[in-house]
Amino acid sequence: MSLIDLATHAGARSATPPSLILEVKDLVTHFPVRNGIVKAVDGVSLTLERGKTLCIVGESGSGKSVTARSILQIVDAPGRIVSGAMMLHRADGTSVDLAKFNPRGREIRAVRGREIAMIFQEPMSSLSPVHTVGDQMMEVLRLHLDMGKKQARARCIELLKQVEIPDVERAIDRYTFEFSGGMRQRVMIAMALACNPSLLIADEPTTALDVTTQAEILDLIRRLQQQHGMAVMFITHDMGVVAEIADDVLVMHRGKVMESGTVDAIFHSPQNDYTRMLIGSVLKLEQKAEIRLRRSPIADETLPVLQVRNLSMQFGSGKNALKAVDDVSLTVKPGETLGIVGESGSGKTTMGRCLLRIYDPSAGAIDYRRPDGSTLDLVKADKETLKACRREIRMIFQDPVGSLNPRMTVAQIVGEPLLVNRIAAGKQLDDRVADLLQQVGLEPSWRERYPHAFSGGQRQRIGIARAIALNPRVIVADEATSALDVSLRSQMLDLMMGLQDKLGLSYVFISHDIGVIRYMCDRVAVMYRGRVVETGSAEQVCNSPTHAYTQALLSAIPRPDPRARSIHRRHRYTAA
Amino acid sequence: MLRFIAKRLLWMVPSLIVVSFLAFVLIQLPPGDYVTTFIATLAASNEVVDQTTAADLRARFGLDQPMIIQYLKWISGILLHGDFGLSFEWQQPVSNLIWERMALTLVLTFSTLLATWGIALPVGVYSAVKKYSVGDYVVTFLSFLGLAIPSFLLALVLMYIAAVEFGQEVGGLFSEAYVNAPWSFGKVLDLLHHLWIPVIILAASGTASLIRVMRANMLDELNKPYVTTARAKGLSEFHLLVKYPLRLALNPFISTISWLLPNLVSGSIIVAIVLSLPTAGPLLLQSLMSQDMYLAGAFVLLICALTLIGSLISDILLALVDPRIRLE
Amino acid sequence: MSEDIQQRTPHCRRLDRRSVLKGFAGATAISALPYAARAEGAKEAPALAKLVVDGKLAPLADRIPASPMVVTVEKVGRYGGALRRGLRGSADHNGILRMVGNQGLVRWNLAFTEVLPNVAEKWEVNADSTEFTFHLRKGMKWSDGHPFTADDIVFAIEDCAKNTELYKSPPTPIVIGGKAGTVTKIDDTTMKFTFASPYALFLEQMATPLGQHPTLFAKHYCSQFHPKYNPAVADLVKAANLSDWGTLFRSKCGDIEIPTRWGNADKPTLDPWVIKEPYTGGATRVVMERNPYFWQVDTAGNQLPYIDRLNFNISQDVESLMLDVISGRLDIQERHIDTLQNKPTLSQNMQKGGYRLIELINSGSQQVQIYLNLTHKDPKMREMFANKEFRKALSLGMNRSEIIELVYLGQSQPYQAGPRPGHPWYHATLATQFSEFDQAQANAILDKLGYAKKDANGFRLRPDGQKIFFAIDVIPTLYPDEVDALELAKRHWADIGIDIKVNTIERALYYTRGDNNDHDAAVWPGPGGLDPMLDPRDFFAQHTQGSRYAVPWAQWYVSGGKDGQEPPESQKQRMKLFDQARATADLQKRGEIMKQLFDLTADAFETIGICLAVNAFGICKTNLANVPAKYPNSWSWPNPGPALPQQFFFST
Amino acid sequence: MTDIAISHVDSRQLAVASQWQLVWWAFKRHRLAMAGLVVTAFFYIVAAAPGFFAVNDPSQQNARAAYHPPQGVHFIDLAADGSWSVRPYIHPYALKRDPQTLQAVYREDETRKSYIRFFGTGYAYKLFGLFDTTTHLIATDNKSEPLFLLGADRLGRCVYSRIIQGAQISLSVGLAGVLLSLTIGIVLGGLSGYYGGRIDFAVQRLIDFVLSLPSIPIWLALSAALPHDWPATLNYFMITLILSLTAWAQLARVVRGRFLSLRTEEFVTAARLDGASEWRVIFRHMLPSFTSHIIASISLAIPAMILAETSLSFLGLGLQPPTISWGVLLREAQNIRSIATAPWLFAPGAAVVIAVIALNFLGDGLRDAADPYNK
Repeated sequence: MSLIDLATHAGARSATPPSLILEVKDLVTHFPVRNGIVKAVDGVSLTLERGKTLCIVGESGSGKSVTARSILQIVDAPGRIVSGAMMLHRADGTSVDLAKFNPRGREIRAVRGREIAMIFQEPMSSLSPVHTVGDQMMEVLRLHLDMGKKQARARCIELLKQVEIPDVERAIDRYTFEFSGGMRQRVMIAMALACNPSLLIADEPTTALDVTTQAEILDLIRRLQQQHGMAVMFITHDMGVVAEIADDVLVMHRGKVMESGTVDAIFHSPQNDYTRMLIGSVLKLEQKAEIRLRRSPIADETLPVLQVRNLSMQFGSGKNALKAVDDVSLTVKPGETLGIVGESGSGKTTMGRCLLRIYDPSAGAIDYRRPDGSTLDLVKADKETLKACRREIRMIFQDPVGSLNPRMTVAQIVGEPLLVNRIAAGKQLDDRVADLLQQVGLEPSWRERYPHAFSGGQRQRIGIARAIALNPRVIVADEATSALDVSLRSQMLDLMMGLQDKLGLSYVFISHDIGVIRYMCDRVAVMYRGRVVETGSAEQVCNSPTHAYTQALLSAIPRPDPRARSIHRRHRYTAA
Repeated sequence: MLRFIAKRLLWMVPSLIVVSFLAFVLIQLPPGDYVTTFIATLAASNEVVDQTTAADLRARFGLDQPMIIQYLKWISGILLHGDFGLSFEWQQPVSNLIWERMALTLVLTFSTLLATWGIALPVGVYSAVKKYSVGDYVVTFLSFLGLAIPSFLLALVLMYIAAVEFGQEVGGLFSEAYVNAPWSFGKVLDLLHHLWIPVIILAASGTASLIRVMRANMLDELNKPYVTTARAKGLSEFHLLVKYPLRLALNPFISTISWLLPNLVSGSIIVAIVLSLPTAGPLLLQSLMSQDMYLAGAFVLLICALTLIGSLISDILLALVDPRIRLE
Repeated sequence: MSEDIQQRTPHCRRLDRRSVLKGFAGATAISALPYAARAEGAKEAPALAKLVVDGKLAPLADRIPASPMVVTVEKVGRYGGALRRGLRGSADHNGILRMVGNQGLVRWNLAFTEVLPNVAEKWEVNADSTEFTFHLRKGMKWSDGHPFTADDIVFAIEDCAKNTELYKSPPTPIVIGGKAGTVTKIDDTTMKFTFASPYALFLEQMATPLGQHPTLFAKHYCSQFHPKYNPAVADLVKAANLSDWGTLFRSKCGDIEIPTRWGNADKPTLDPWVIKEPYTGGATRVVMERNPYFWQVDTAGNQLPYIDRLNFNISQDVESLMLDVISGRLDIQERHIDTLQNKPTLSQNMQKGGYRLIELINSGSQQVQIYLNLTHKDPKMREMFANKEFRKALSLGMNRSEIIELVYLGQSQPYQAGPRPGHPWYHATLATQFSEFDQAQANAILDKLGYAKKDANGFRLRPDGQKIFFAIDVIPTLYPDEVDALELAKRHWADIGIDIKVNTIERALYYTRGDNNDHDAAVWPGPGGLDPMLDPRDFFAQHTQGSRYAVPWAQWYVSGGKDGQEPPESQKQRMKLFDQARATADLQKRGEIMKQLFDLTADAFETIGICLAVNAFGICKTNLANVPAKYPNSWSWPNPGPALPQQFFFST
Repeated sequence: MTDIAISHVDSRQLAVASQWQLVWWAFKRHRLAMAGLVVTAFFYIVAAAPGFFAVNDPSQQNARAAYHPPQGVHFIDLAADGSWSVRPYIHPYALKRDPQTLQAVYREDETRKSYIRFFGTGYAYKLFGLFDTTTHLIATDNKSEPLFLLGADRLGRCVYSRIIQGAQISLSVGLAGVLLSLTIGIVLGGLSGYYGGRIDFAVQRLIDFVLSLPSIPIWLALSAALPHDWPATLNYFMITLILSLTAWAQLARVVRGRFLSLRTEEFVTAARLDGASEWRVIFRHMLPSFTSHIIASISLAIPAMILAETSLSFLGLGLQPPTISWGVLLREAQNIRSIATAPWLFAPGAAVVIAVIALNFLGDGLRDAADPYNK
């Protein structure tokens, strides 16, 4: 087919190309820092074969990206490859050791983008905003296959067609920021495939995308891999994705390889403890949490603590107005957890923020039932009442970094609400803070520390401590766990549910992660383009969704089970 | 886009009027008026003005009228028939006076600009790419030195050295033979031969600060993911540097245009005085000092207009080179 | 000092031998020469000669008057060369005037003691000096070749100088007793000034720059901008988009002291060089070329000037002038560089720059005249200042020699006021009284005056408990040396318990404060060292801006008693005496009158001086000949003009 | 990622390290900046107690020392008997004036010595303007033989002492001016940044307008307009005011930008949800997170101010003598005479350059260290 013809060049593909493409042996990459060195990659060995997909999984800081970048010798300064060999076996039978090349030299540059291509996590920032898509793509072609302008353009159009970019003729002269995230990732892929590389390295290519888009991209990569018969090295932290696409899996932790083997072996008979823990915590999120099993169901007649009626919220005005929340109605009963699920842009976060009047809704009502049984409409509440209510309705933020003021100690952060509401001060305040920290499973003696001294999970606990400081009745948790590694998620959720029982909390739990919802929530509302398309009990929505969109959403979620690969059977939802 | 430009242009009108009034008041603020200053100047070389003529002059220039009247007379002259009035000192129409100086001012400013960018760009990029290297430290130090030396000091010393040690003719932009000669190759050479001192002095501080700007911009851009992408494509470091980070780091540079225009007039005042360059700056200073109302007023007005236009132009340019601004 | 000049200047007689008839004498003394000159045929610059041959220019004989003015030169020069001079950026038009614009009816001699014929060949003055009859030179031409006649002078005075639309009030030099004189034409080469009252100083006035209106406006040219002669002038005004014909006239024909005088190349003049590249706001240099019709010849009958061209370079900053001098790019310069502080630098670089120094005798009398405001608005202050004893104490309390050594590099002597030593009218008491340094006596006086009490810092208190304190206005940008001098005086006076503030202010403010009589005290160089008659501001309250110790008195005097305050008796007497002196043509008598005036001044002791006005200096290229080694430095003697630059020449 | 840039301090310290400690640690790594800090500190100390560091009374004229060249200090003191000791001393200079050129010629008088003492006694002055004292860092034991480390000016005033005296004015002009413009800048910038909307629009226009004003002419006109009969101090204050008039707009822009970006930070939202009042949100939560940036921009603005002052003085529009500032001193040196015959009069220029460089390095380092969290 034409791709190959175009790609043909002197000494190109011999009749039977070698199946082995890249062998990495004992790769060691160090990051020298002031007080020593960080061993980002510590003796990693792996092999990549034609037409096969190797998934590298690991939690943040496991060194999986650095491994990938080491192969192309594009590790950010001051990192450098200390030892190890990276044998690249060429189609013509020759092989070279990439590790020997000078990182700025001509040889390695000839490999980059030509024989080994790479795509990155952030499709938005990984492309230059001021150059057209075509410009950036043709560059590769002209560089490696020294094509003429016309030829290169033709090839780009073809590639963009392959990655299913609509209206290619115009798209090629567009700028990247005019595309959606998914489309940008497609562009990246097209660019990577431009010279028919024998190896594609994909560094978390779908992490920034919605599940449905992710599924599309995964499909695309799979299909192109078959077409081009290239090897794929896929780096991710999402076990679901791994189970979905991997042939072989390599589990990394702290720069070392924990375990490697076929995907089936890893999932169904993991040898290494870390692997087991990892798999375990993933599978855990596949069903309802034990804690909830023990709970007695909430009686139907109990009056809702929060009742949202026909809430609408729009940004901007006039023709470019955006209806972020469109006529939404919800109820939250005491002690229950309402999940709001949806993809990015579905308005779920806005929805949550409206509940606390961070945004002022443009229409509708939020009836809040005070402890004394009286109800009031938060939308109309004046400053004082609002302040009072905000003591009882609290929030947990998505970003454990941005939501904690780096310039205040933990004690100050957690104590702030108590202080400004004149609930506690001085010694008393100190004790209360200590107690709160204990409740969220943090060492009380750490309260003089600053946020930067804590890990992501610990920070999120601090956030929770701040939320419960005022004994609230409702907590709005916005993507509370999505920034955390999978192994931490269930812990975090358990903690929250524990507190729920202890303090009789109600949660409004906003997430894009069905797994988390299923695990945590009693009832679920599915949002799509600002509207609630379906509400119901978690079980019902997760297992037998009625609305077409929900079905599509669910079908696009990769299952962490290589034996039940499903997303290729997914059905797409096109808004009526 | 057009609406934006139109809006900006509209905004200029009121601010210019305010400025013009402000300017007028400011120039009037100092005690005395043009005539007293005139007398005083002559007195400097113990020359005496006939006592009767002083009053005479005042009456003739309408300095005996209240300020607001003078202002209205002036501004209406400008608005109604673009007449900026007569310079008290030279008895010449202000506009002629200013334009007489403009040509050379332009030459000087633009050659300075070229020098500035010519040096600042590469050096800035270098010290960004080689961050915390010896070279970077040297560059940093030099650029700070450039920022630190008062331009007039530099001017005076350079001038002395050039004149006394090397016998180079300083002051002015042409040598005797060429001052009023028609433009010719010889004249251009002569100009270049005189240009270098002022250019060096004027460029010194500007270059220094631009190097800093450039360095900062580059550092911001250098560790953006798209650089890695480009590297992963197999581009050579240089090619990649020029095409991506440099390209983006340039955008802030474009905003320098907004100060470039007004600098045509006011920027080089002090240096121009020391080197007695026939540019607009000294004339402006003179007019301010001698309270030559209309001349000074026109100058200030001109400068403000240039500033506003300059910032407008730079915004438009920015929109042109940066699609993000253009398309969103 | 004026003796040493006279030794150098043979053709100049002693002041007192001057007589009403010297006009004739002066003229006859040299009137023989031109015929001689004619006989062997006057010579001219090669360039002009060529033009004549080409027929582009009339022969010399038709260009110069029948009796050209003959300049007695030290050496007969050679033609050619361009003379370079420097101007400051702004309002430096007088830099040109001083060089070329001294072609009045009469001129000063080198010693600044005597008036000599110039445009006017000779003149008669009637007994009570109210009528002055001038005889012009036959066949004299404007620089455009148009004949210069008595009509031009009548036009200049009657139609212009006395035209109220052009001059609100006629220029002072032609005014006496508040009335302007009238000019009447007798014949083409003869005209007569008539004054209502005696005006003995008229000739001297006519020799000063401000006295040149008679020869300023060429009728045939300037009349076209004058409504009287050109009814259609309104159109011209409109065409130039100017407000009134006055403005137009000034911009075309200029006036004595405004830039536009040198801004119009078409304007005919009587000057040795005429404008080629005019002096405008945008100009970076001014170029003047020889006037082919110039009406002066040297003793050998060569038409002057010797030098072909004048180049005035315009520098924005005085410092670059200094540079030009040091690197030898100016041929003769004193303007802007003549401060004493520059002398070491300039003398050091004489070799490098290839120039010599010329001494400029200061025409002033006092370097730093301290004017306590005797008419202070605050009665307490007024009382204090008005007390002669107080002023005496201050004067004695000052260590003049230290100031001289430090500020004036030892180049002066303690001095108070009055004509300079060597001047026939030198007045010892006036010049030196109380100029010794005697703190003890000063303290004694002050104690006696009732200022014995002192405050914590040792400053004396007035009876009303107020500390004795006053501010002395000074313009640092103009007279930095005065600031330094005062800083020292401040210290000296602190020792006798007097506190002052050296009030460094910007010049416009200095004037406004003076005009409104707001100042406690002020300093200014004291004039009248060589020209006591022309600027007597320090001898009695005569100058409404200059006599800063009693501006209101001066106003009273000038306005003839209408405004200002009535001065004390001694002042009134001096005013009378001065008016007498002005009306007295006989120098002998005039001298006696002035003597009485000086006695009164000395007795009143109104101003406190520090030291004799310091001689300045200029530079002059070594190859520039016929430049006197020293000449006065004055506005009334607008150096180097009266040294006749037209007869300077480049020896190599 | 929020891995703190500073990894060289042990984690226990790091854990409880406040913003300022982090900034300080980050700053310390910046060698040039540290140097800048030291020099700046030194300058300001000198400026605080000029009298102590001065040798001679800065305004003391001396008839016998006009254009006195800098004196060479000798350290090894040879006694008559050939024995020697380390004891700094100078040979006094003798003045001769060339009658022709009037050039003052100073010759070192080998026969006489006057020794230099540390903490010796000199002229009387007020330390910090409070206590009378005569103790000086350096003094000669022989009062009649003044010590001219950097020579003397045309009135025989000690250049060294005048520079030190001038430091007080010049450095504080910068500081005062910046603080002034800072207050305006923060108030206006803060208002428009925090509240946005109409206020923002108005302030924006104002800023644009001020920025469109040509600073030099404004300075010229304003400072020419100052009533020169005002006392030096008031005059000095006005100059700083004038300088800051044009400078505040820039700062306001910075502040506004910061406020805008901070307003959307989650921890600010959190604080608001905690029930913190507007003021508390602004001052407790938002301000601290950019004080460091502001300090950085201050230290970068001060040198600009200092230069501006010198430029104004150069044009004769700044401070007037007898006030002593570096600008004034430079103005007095602004002539060919000085370059040719008394180059040491340019020492104030060196002072300016050093101070400005130091401040710039300091500011640069601060700016880099200002935000230790996102590295």
